[in-house]
Amino acid sequence: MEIFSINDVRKSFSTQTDVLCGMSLSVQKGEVVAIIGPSGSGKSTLLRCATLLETMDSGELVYEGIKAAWNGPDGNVVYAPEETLKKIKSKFGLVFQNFNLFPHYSVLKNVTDAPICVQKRQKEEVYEEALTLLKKMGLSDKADAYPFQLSGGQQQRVSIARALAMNPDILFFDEPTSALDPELTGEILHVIRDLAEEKMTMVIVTHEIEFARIVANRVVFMDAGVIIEEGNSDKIIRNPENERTKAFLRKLNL
Amino acid sequence: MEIFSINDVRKSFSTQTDVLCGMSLSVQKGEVVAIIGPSGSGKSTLLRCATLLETMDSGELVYEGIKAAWNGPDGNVVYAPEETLKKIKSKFGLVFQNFNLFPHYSVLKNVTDAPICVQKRQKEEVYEEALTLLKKMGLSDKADAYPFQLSGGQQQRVSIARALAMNPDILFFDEPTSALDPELTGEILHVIRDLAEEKMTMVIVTHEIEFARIVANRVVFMDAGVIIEEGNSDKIIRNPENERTKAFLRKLNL
Amino acid sequence: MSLGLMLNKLSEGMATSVLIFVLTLVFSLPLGLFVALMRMNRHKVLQNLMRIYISIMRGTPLMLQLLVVYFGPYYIFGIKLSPDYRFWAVIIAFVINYAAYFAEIYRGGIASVPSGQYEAAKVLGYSSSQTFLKIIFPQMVKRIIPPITNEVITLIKDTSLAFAVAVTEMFTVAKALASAEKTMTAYIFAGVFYYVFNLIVAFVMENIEKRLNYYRL
Amino acid sequence: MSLGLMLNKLSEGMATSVLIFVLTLVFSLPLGLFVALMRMNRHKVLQNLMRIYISIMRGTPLMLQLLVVYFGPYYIFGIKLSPDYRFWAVIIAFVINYAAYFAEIYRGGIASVPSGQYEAAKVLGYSSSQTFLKIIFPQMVKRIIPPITNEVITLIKDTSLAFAVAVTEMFTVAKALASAEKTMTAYIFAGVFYYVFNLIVAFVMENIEKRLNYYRL
Amino acid sequence: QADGIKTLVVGFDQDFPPYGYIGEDGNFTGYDLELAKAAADIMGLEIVYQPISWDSKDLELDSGTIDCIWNGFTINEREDKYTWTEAYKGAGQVFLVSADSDIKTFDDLKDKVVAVQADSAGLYAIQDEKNKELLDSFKELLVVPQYNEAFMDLEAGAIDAIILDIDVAKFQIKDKESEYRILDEFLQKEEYGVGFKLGNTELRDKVQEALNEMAKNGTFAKLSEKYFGYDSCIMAACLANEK
Ligand SMILES: Nc1ncnc2c1ncn2[C@@H]1O[C@H](COP(=O)(O)OP(=O)(O)OP(=O)(O)O)[C@@H](O)[C@H]1O
Ligand SMILES: Nc1ncnc2c1ncn2[C@@H]1O[C@H](COP(=O)(O)OP(=O)(O)OP(=O)(O)O)[C@@H](O)[C@H]1O
Ligand SMILES: [Mg+2]
Ligand SMILES: [Mg+2]
Repeated sequence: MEIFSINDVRKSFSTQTDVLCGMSLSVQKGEVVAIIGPSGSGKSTLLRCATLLETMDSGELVYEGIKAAWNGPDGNVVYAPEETLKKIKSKFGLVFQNFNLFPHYSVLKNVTDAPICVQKRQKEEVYEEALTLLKKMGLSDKADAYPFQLSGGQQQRVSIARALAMNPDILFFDEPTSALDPELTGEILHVIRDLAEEKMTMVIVTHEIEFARIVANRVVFMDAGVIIEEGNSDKIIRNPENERTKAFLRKLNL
Repeated sequence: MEIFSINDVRKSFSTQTDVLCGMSLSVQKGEVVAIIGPSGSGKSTLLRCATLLETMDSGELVYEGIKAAWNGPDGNVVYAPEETLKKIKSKFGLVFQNFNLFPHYSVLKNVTDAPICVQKRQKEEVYEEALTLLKKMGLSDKADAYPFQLSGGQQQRVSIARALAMNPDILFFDEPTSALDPELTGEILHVIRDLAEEKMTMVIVTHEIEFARIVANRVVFMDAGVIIEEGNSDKIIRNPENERTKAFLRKLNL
Repeated sequence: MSLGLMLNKLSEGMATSVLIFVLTLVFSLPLGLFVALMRMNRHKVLQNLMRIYISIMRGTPLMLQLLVVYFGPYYIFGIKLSPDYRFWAVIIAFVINYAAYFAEIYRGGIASVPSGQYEAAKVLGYSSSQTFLKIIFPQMVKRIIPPITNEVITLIKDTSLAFAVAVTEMFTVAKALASAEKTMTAYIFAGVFYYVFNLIVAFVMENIEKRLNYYRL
Repeated sequence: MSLGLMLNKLSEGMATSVLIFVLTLVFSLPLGLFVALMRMNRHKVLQNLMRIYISIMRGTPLMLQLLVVYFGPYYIFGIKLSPDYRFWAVIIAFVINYAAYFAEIYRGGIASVPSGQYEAAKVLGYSSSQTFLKIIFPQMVKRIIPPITNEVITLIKDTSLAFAVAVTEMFTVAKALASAEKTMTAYIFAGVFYYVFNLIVAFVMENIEKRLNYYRL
Repeated sequence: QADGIKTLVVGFDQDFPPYGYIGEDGNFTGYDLELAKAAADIMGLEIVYQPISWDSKDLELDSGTIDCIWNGFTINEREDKYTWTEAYKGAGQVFLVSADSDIKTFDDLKDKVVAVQADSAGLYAIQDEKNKELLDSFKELLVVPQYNEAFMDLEAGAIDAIILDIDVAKFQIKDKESEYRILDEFLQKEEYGVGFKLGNTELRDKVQEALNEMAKNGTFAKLSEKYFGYDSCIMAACLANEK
């Protein structure tokens, strides 16, 4: 079953045209897709379009068969009515590259507030789950701390916990391990693997090729706003066909 | 010649005691030291104490033989007079974990402003150097962009360029590659290697063990505010003696 | 006149001043928020309507607005004015005037919350009102305490304008007593009253500011 | 009275009002910055001195301050007052009063610049004054335009207080004309003048705000 | 409710002793207010003292929130802007100077700074055509918001003389006669009346009737004696009494 697809998406900024130039991506239930590619290739922008933070210039966006956006007759993109978008928003979660934690909430409140206030779930249940999540992330002793009191890696882990606490159908990660040490990267990997086993669908932008190889079923290599190559992660990373992909991955061996 | 040393530094926060518990580090001219260790172990705090952004609770801080801080007779730390500190400040540079670019300056201005206004260097010369630096970082076309228009990796590269443009005697990096793709990591590596060849002294906090192994002469493994093990980078990373270091590095192989 | 009697007279005026002050804040602080939100709304019509409202409220003297609110019903609709209406006219005029000033302060505060906060809230599914109330508003409050204090302190002094429609508050009483007695005593009391009132307001606001220091931006 | 003569009289008043307005801003905006910086200084003495200064300036009526500045030299030092001094007393009183209000707005703005900006500047070796002028000040300005506009607009109206020491500005002229003629004509002209003045200020400030939108926080 | 049927709502400036002010007992009192009370008693109306902002007096009167302005209200120059009762008190504008001043006559005012209260009868008097020469001889005519400030200015030496109402002048310098002096010559003589909304002759007539009654029964004489030390009433009915 297709959980998410974005088709022929184009996006320009006033100061930078063709950040995304007609790329498409479709994700099946339970799949873990890793997106790799050089800096500035449009990976974050793709996630932002997918999560409705940025409007596409043209293209189609579909979640579980429900259209969030499509090309109107005049070629301009049309977004679904607010109500539909609201329903769609409950289907995905996003972990930001720069965390965006709420500075005025404690760690625990950052993680529990949305499940309680948005999903209207039982307080006790949410707290219990959140504490388990924080423990998994090695943050048990930071539950009452405020974001400004955390190290970079700690902030990143809180932001992952916050997204996971929402139990979305599909989770987007923008460089979830960029501020983590290898030890924690390993632990996040476990978390993501566990999620994968529970059939959580995930799209992960990452610079850690090894991480991508291990955690993802499929790897997508992006450059300059288009997909250059995609396929089974072992295959793409070990035996890329495209020259650009080869050049990119070659640098891996510093 | 010893460029930098910090001795027996202790630091607690009101909500988190013993972030640094009496650790010492000394750096010789031309040395490249990598600091590795789990998240929350105090790496950033160490750099912040070294760069005078955080005051130590006790300890000694020395740059090129000039004392910036020492333990007073009553056990409390005493900092040198403002004038001495000012001289000392010109000796080091710092690349922040979260960039801290100036949002109201263009990329070029972010890089050139301090050399021109603080170091009173020739405008033309600084601009030329800055453009070369930006080119090295793959940011030639972003010279006139503002930070909010940059991707995460681009912001990080600008912040590195900004620190390098000051030509400090010793450069501290807090996770310089955390938001970079492998390709760029490789390029930053080249920049840092070039600097090392020019005998630039550097202290680099990093999570990329491979990066640390290649770029550093010496690796320091920190945990819970103390140095667990340090030594030649190949030796530490390939054949650590301490059990904790071994456990940490074992996770490297995901 | 005995000092006791003078203080008695003054305290009547004080009661009126304090009542005007409290009622104005109670209504104008939320109303201002509402205006600020409409001012920042995407609908151009609403936006411009609020822009005009703010422009008129800030652009004409409060005293004139008082006169219009009080005498307007008579001059425009021919409604006979009841004496009770004097006080409520003052409250209405003060509330709509101060709401405009507060609205602009809120707008500045809201605009300085980084966009990442909206994005995080949006992705987590917060409705726009939840986003505002739970995420943006608390962070805005921290930023706007000093300018809000400025306006609140101006309000204390503006209460004396109520006399334009013959509501005798504190300052008017003091003035009348001073000219009847040919001494400054009443003015001194009035000055002390204003100053203490101000100190209390400044103290309360500084405390709120300190309380909000539990987190950093 | 002919309309021409009335306008002539009013425009003299306008000139005074505008002059008070401009001179007050020119001096109080920088003075306020200075006060804000001392208020945020580490030295407790300086900090408390500024706290008291701000408290007095905001806590007592501007009119009283005008009277003190004008009559103070005679009553305190026995200096005979020259008629020229009236105007300068107005400017001095307005400047020190408004500087206090601006100082608090600046303080709020400065406090909402993230600490990382100071740290980056510090590490790059900027002196504290450079840090302030080049890094903090420009980012602060973006955040404080709306509350500053509030105060500037209040200043327009406050110019009418100059009459407390018999400097006849715009509003006083209009009032005198209105009650002499028992018509509203002069008031209407005055109203239009204030309103247009306000529109200009609001327009200028909004433009500055837009200009500063080239970057985001 | 100001309807002139059950109540008589008197609008007055409470900062204007001795005509209307806060008395020793904390209640409103004054020459005019006592007159108004006596008139209301005669008319069988309940008296309501409504202190008003002088700037809003016309709005208050026109919108019917007050019945009349009764407050040392000068008729001169305002004849056709209100419906007036007969003038009941003579007054005038005089110059007040420091006791040690060398100003004795109008001629001595040449090149002096003279202060006058804004929107006062004194201001209109000095601005009148017939006083143009005198006005032009001044160094400056300073319009002040309140007499209080003018007195301070006089003391501080920033001004040389103040134009004000004779009774206000007397009231102000009571107990300080050694410090101030009033010039003998009047700048202008004028008369006070009760002002009603233009066209409200009905109520005016009723009040006029009451005033005439008060002239006859000696209320005027008694109150005038109390406040000014002499019988100041100039109404025809008063003058007829004397004869
Ligand atoms: N708001 C914006 N305004 C203008 N240009 C933008 C904006 N956001 C992104 N860009 C530009 O779009 C391009 C793609 O940015 P994006 O953030 O998607 O890159 P990325 O692949 O995520 O890179 P990284 O790995 O460094 O995070 C970059 O060149 C960037 O400068
Ligand atoms: N301002 C602060 N107030 C309170 N606690 C703090 C503060 N800054 C850091 N800490 C705590 O000090 C400890 C060390 O933090 P530090 O930032 O030095 O870690 P780090 O080694 O750099 O971690 P990372 O790899 O995640 O960046 C953490 O537990 C953190 O929560
Ligand atoms: Mg990105
Ligand atoms: Mg760190």
